[in-house]
Amino acid sequence: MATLALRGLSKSFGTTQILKQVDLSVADGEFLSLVGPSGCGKSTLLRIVAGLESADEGSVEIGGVPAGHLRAADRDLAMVFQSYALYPHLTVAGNIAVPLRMRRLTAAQRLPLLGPVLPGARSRGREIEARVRAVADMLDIAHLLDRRPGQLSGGQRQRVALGRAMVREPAAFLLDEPLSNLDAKMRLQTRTEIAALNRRLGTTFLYVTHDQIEAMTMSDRIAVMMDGEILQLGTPEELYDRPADIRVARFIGSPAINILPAETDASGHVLLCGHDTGMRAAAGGRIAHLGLRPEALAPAPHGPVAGRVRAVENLGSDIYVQIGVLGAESPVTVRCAPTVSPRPRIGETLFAAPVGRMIAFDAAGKAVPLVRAEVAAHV
Amino acid sequence: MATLALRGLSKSFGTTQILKQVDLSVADGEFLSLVGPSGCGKSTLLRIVAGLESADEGSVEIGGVPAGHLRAADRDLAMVFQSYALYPHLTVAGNIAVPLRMRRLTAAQRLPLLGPVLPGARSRGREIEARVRAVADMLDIAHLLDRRPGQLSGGQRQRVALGRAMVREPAAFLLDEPLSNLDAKMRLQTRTEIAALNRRLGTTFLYVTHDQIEAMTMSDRIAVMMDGEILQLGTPEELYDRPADIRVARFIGSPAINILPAETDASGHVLLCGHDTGMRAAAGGRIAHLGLRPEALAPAPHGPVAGRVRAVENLGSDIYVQIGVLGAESPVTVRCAPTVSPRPRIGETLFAAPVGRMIAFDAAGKAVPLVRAEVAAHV
Amino acid sequence: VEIQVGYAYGSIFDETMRQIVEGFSAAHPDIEITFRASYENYEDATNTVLREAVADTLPDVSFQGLNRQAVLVERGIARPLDPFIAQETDFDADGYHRAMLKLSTFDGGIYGLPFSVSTPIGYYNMDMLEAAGVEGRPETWDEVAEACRKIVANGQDAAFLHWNITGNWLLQAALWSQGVPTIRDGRLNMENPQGVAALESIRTVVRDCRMKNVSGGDALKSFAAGELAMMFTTTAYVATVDGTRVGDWAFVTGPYPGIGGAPKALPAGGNAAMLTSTSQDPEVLEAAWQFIKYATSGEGAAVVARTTGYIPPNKVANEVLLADFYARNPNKETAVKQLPLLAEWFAYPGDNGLAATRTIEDYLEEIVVGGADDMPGLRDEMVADVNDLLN
Amino acid sequence: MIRQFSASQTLAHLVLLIGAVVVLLPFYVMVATSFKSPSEIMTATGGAFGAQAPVVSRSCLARGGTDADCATLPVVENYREAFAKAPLWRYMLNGVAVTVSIFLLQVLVALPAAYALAKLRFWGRNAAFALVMFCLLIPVHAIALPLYVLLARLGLTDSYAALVLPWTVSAFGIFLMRQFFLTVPDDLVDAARMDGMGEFAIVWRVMLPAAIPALLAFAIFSVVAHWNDYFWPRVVITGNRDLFTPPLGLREFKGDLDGNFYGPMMATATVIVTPLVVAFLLAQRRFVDGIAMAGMK
Amino acid sequence: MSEPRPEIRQARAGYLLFLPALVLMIVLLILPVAIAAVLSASDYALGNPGFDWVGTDNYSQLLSRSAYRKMMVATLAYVLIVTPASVGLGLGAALLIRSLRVGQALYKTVYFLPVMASLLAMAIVWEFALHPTLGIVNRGLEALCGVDGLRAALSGSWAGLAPGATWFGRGCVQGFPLWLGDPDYAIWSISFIGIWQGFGFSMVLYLAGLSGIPPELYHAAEMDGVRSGWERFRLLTWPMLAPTTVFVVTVTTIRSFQVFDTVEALTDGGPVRSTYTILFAIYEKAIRQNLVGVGAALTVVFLAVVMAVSLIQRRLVERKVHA
Ligand SMILES: Nc1ncnc2c1ncn2[C@@H]1O[C@H](COP(=O)(O)OP(=O)(O)OP(=O)(O)O)[C@@H](O)[C@H]1O
Ligand SMILES: Nc1ncnc2c1ncn2[C@@H]1O[C@H](COP(=O)(O)OP(=O)(O)OP(=O)(O)O)[C@@H](O)[C@H]1O
Ligand SMILES: [Mg+2]
Ligand SMILES: [Mg+2]
Repeated sequence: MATLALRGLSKSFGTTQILKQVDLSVADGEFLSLVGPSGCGKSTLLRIVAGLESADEGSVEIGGVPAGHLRAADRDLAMVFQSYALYPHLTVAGNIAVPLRMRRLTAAQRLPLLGPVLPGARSRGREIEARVRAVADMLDIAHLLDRRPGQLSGGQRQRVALGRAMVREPAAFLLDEPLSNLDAKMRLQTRTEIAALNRRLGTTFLYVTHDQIEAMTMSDRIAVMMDGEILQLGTPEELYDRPADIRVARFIGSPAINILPAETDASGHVLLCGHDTGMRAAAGGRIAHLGLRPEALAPAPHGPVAGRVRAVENLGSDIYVQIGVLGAESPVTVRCAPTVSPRPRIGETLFAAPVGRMIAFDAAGKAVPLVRAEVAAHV
Repeated sequence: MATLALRGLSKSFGTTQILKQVDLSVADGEFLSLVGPSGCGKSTLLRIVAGLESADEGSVEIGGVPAGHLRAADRDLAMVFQSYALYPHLTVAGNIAVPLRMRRLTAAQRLPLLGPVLPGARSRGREIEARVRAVADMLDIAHLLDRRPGQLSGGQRQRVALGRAMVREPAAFLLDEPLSNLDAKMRLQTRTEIAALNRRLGTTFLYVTHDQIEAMTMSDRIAVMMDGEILQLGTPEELYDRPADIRVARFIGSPAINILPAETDASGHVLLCGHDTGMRAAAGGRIAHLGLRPEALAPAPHGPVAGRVRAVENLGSDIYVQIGVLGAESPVTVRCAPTVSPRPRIGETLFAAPVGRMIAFDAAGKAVPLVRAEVAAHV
Repeated sequence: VEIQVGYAYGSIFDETMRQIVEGFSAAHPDIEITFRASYENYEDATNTVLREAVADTLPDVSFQGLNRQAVLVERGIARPLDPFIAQETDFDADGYHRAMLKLSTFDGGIYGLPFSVSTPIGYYNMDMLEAAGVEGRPETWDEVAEACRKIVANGQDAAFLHWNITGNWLLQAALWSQGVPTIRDGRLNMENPQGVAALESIRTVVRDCRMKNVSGGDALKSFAAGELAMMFTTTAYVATVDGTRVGDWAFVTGPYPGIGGAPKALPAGGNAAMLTSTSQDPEVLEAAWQFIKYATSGEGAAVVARTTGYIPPNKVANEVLLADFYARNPNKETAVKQLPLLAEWFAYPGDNGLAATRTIEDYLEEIVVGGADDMPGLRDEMVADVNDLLN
Repeated sequence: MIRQFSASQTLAHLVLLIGAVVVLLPFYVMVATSFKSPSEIMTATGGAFGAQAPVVSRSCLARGGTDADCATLPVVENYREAFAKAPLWRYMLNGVAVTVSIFLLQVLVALPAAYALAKLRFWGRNAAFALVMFCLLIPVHAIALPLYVLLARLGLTDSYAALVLPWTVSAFGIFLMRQFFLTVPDDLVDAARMDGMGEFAIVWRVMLPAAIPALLAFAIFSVVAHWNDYFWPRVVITGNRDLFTPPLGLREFKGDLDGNFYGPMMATATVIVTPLVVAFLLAQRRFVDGIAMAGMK
Repeated sequence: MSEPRPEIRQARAGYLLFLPALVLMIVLLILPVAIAAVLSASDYALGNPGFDWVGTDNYSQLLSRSAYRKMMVATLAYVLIVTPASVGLGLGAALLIRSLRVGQALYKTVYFLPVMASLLAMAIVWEFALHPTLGIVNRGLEALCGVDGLRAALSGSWAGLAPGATWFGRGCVQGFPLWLGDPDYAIWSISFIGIWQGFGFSMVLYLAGLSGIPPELYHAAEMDGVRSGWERFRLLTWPMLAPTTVFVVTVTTIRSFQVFDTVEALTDGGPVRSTYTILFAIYEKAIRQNLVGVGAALTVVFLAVVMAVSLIQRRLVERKVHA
């Protein structure tokens, strides 16, 4: 159990800078997710924390103690890999036991034939075995202990990899996209389990993924990373409702947020597709885009957003209607209840109006707080 | 453009019967999805239609004509594979051109060096080239024509595979989980494109997937297949709202439907966790389970469904609360708006009441229509 | 003490050596003889010993081809035997054929004692000769050609001349039989009519006998199988033919044919025992000497005659111990009768000696595969090539 | 693909069968000859496995037996002679000892090197790999003499060391293993590092077990090459017959001129070839897989 | 005690782990090659007390002496016969075997047997099989002559040809060739044995390559309208096997250049040097004739040639892969 702190981490491969002065603190026991598009440097950051790679600049502290001089094995961190990285020749029990064997047994005691008969090896061996069993019970893989990884399903392997990480009660867990090799169903199930694990063990989790739903549902806080920088760090709600950057807004949320062109009129009111929204920028900046989540739009007889229906996706629980809006980069998605009537049909024109929070961005993509125009006028 | 009709298809591998007397008709121009859990025989069925495998019993008709005696190359069907199956040594243009070259050029004209100088080869070659370009334009991959598959992203490969299928205007498309190798974002984007393609081309699509969201959003009709049988065939709405079988109800919908124990009391009223629901079976059967979609449940001070909160997943647009309910097989999921207040917290007890459609099943898992108890009394 | 011994042609001498050791051990129970892996042939014998000299793992006694001794003496690997001979009171150097002893004498010192000696002879399947209407054994190559024509006409394989025996032995035989030494003043001595005649004699056999370019072993097999009428090669194989003969036909040996008449001389084939020990231990040296002495004289030599086709180098053996043996084995006596003709088997001088041997072999093979007709021309080319190497 | 006519299958079998006959011909000759009496060999009679009419053993006669004592079946005579002429068991044992030690040493040297080339980043790695590729081209025959002199200076000729040492580094093995290691995910190595293993431990505890299929393929190549090697043992083993390997034993029969030990010689050849064939039959399936996995395609 | 950065630790481990192999490669392979390169400028011979530098004499000999011209011819002939033939047969066998429904394992095993067998043992067997009169090959051919119908068919006499007009007819009349003793046949015989011995190796590599082609690709081809086996091969199999082919060709070429055992055991480079391949020449000069300098010069030439060949092939692969 420990805090993790990264200060001013930079890293380049060749001439391309992958990490640019990254600062990040993970509280003790916190579940922090690092999300970002592929190639943005998430794995690199994790590997630097783990001690598998070194930073060009900056420092890593684990539990408040600088860890720069420690090798990976001595940092008391456990890592779970995307490909699970299980030892194919060892049984499940053997895989889980490795970290303990490497730490608790002397080199001599680890010898193949001779080792087990050395003094102390017996009792240590039993300890390890007991610990492995306990972990396996916790993860519900006790019945698989004698199998080899090749004989397991993806989800089971995933749990074995977790077990191997858990078995030695590390100061923190580092997980690098541990769910991305699972199919949709399995992923759904496992992500709940991992979040529960974090709560149960109370250990710090640093979790890397490029799947924002995963991050949203599991994390205490999320750091959104792009191009080697952390764009925003906050709770899932903060990121969803109050993204600091248009890139964050675009990245978080599924289906993606609708970005619509907006202007500020002479009186400072924000215009959405030419219609006054009755809002203005709190600090009076100029606004270039408005972000509206699909659920923040609803069909309305004469809403400001209008376009031909391109697609109607009925998920049973919701209906997503995509309309082509002039001036918007991509089709605008509107969420409707399955009971909506009349049901929008492809080809007809649909009008929609904002019914939820609007997020405003300036031309540089920075979020601009909005306030009700009247209220502001009163102030 | 053609109908597809399968009649009484059976197929066994060794002693296990994979397909059991499957009947299925696909209308001309229809987009029909075949969904089902892994290993239920979807691919086998598709391969039999394609002519890559033969059925033990039953027949396949394409455009009303029995196709049993035709080999795959002669069936005028195009197939898109899960792994795309692009020829790695050919450029994108080359890949797309293959079906045309095989059909429009004679064996001599296809010869490496000699071929192109044979009479007629020139003009045919130009025709093919033009057609390839047209298809590439339609799929927005014209700028990739000179690349090889290895240099493309998953989504681009997917489109090339589609292009190769489209180029010769087949009678029908067969698609075997074409999106499963894409990441979440790409999958979202591509599924809309494929549905649009079906509308634009007006060609029959038979689409295999085990992802029900995919099927829900794209299809005219969906066939749910399990254990070699088609359990239900209907529109997405039908399957979601009126599943014929508890297995279909469980399979369709994400998060999955909540199955709760139910009884029928002496007066024929359906009891949910002991509380009268005010409904009864239309035909008076005994009811064993009630299915409630997450959105059909809502927190209510004294709802019949009660349990400790196990997990709270905030997706930003919705919050899913999982509660452990006595008697239910798995945690019950309740969908709340993100604005719900007080926000449920892990560990506290939550009460929920049905607010939407209830689906009743008898002990054998067959759906039983429900009617309002009072109404029934009046009739 | 243990002494290590190496010899060539295991298939011929294994049994010989076994019997010699049996006898030797009885006489010298305190000396143990260990045999090295046998050398494949005389070139291999020399090369192996040269390599072993580098590695300092030389055997104590090594049996080397008569024409290969010079190399070992030049490089200081072989030790002179004179000191040991001098110690012997009853050692009869005269027991050895003079000619043979001369083959092992360099700069007045004796470096080897001949162990087994061979001369080329003719092998005849008398049944086949008679069937073809040939009377008696041919004495000259012309007579051989004559006989061949008859046998070929009779539809049978006529003759095989073992032209590729190591060290151009039979070419040297063809030259010696005309009284011409192969090497004179360090150069190939064939720029004379006899040189051409020697080549012609080979071509005659190839042409008139329809001789095929098979290996000596294959020819031997055919002869033993009764499918080849005549074979001209070393006397060494007499025992082999005796042992592997198939069928019941008259096997007779005869003197080696000459060119235009009986041979004037013939090169001595075979090998000699050399002392190659690097040991400083007088006891080992003495033991090695005892073995050399035993193997090359008296009873040891007699074993050679009994188990192989070779001639024992020792008069004592030939005349005393083996008198009635030859009466019973006339085929083996042919070579003995040729002993007076014994002459030097030349080694080509210089580092390129073996390369020269091989070059000559190549030219001879041209003849054998029927690719050469102009013998003087071939001779000129060959002499030029070889002398180029010998420079 | 789907409806294969059995005609094409039949044709394929026919072609392959003809090929198989040609391929097996020498093996047939070898085994058949090892069953025959000398006269049957000379006259090419006796059918596939000889008439097995009793023959008189020559070596038995030489030891002074009578014709009656020495009558045996040709097959018995050939194989008995094969083992009597040379201590074949001893040679085979040497062969096993030599090939096994060569293989073990090769693995000991090649595995770490291959791991370094495939998974560790260090300056000069490409040059190191180029060096390996160059060494792949050097046949021992071409450098036998310098190598011999080297061993001679160390006083190692005529010893097991001379048979084994020159082969301890196998460029081919390094190459093969490197190709295989390239397919092992980097994550596995990192996981091992996190688990507390050093690079050395990773080689032996993680990479070695993972590489078993590729090692098997390599084992076959290595063992075949060295079990059958005739050239090198001949060069370095000049003195001590006790160090002979099987092919040298075979050579005992291949004197310059005799063709008369064909029966025993073929018996010896059969005895020498058999262990490898049996080993291959046992390992056959995994061998092909191993080659495929080693990325040799 | 500060640990070095992981990258440096890794590099150190890399050096350490590669070191044994490096040392051994240098001592056992590179050093001897270097010695050979040095000796190639000398007239060193084993057992001589010293040696003289002869400059490039040894190399100019290689150009001037006819034996070395024959060596080049024989070596090239062998390589050019054996490489394409064993690669082609290996590919053919692999394809045929893959197409079988039953018996795959059997043929695989049979065809790989020669690769396993001791070359020396098999060379002796081949020598016996090719024996001009006793060998099974010529006996078999003669037996065919004895069957009238077959003889007529094979010798072409059914078409009115003279008995000796065809190869077979001539064989029946004059006897079949001395496979190893006739300069016109020897290189072919040796090459044949080389192919016999080596094509199983190509076959195994091709089988591995074939198993790496995803079956879905074949299904896609089928859907694309590929009907014949030949089209399937052209469109899919052959291009997909390109990397295998390059590897197989490289390995086979190098192995062909290294032919030695069969030559040494069967022909000794003859008849009239028609099978005088370069490795045998090296052996003959350096070991048999004790002309170390010349042998060393040949070694250097050999390595240069083999390296050139493999570099060229490397280039080809790179061009293919990166095109
Ligand atoms: N050892 C390396 N040498 C050179 N470049 C590297 C190395 N490791 C990573 N990179 C590059 O650094 C960038 C960031 O890589 P990283 O693996 O950290 O991305 P990521 O965010 O984890 O992406 P993903 O979501 O795809 O796993 C990539 O562009 C990658 O190509
Ligand atoms: N050639 C075959 N031989 C034996 N069994 C087979 C073969 N092909 C498929 N099967 C079996 O048939 C069953 C159905 O396979 P199929 O591929 O049709 O399933 P699927 O529904 O497509 O599953 P998935 O969603 O995983 O692709 C599986 O249990 C599979 O193991
Ligand atoms: Mg990553
Ligand atoms: Mg499938």
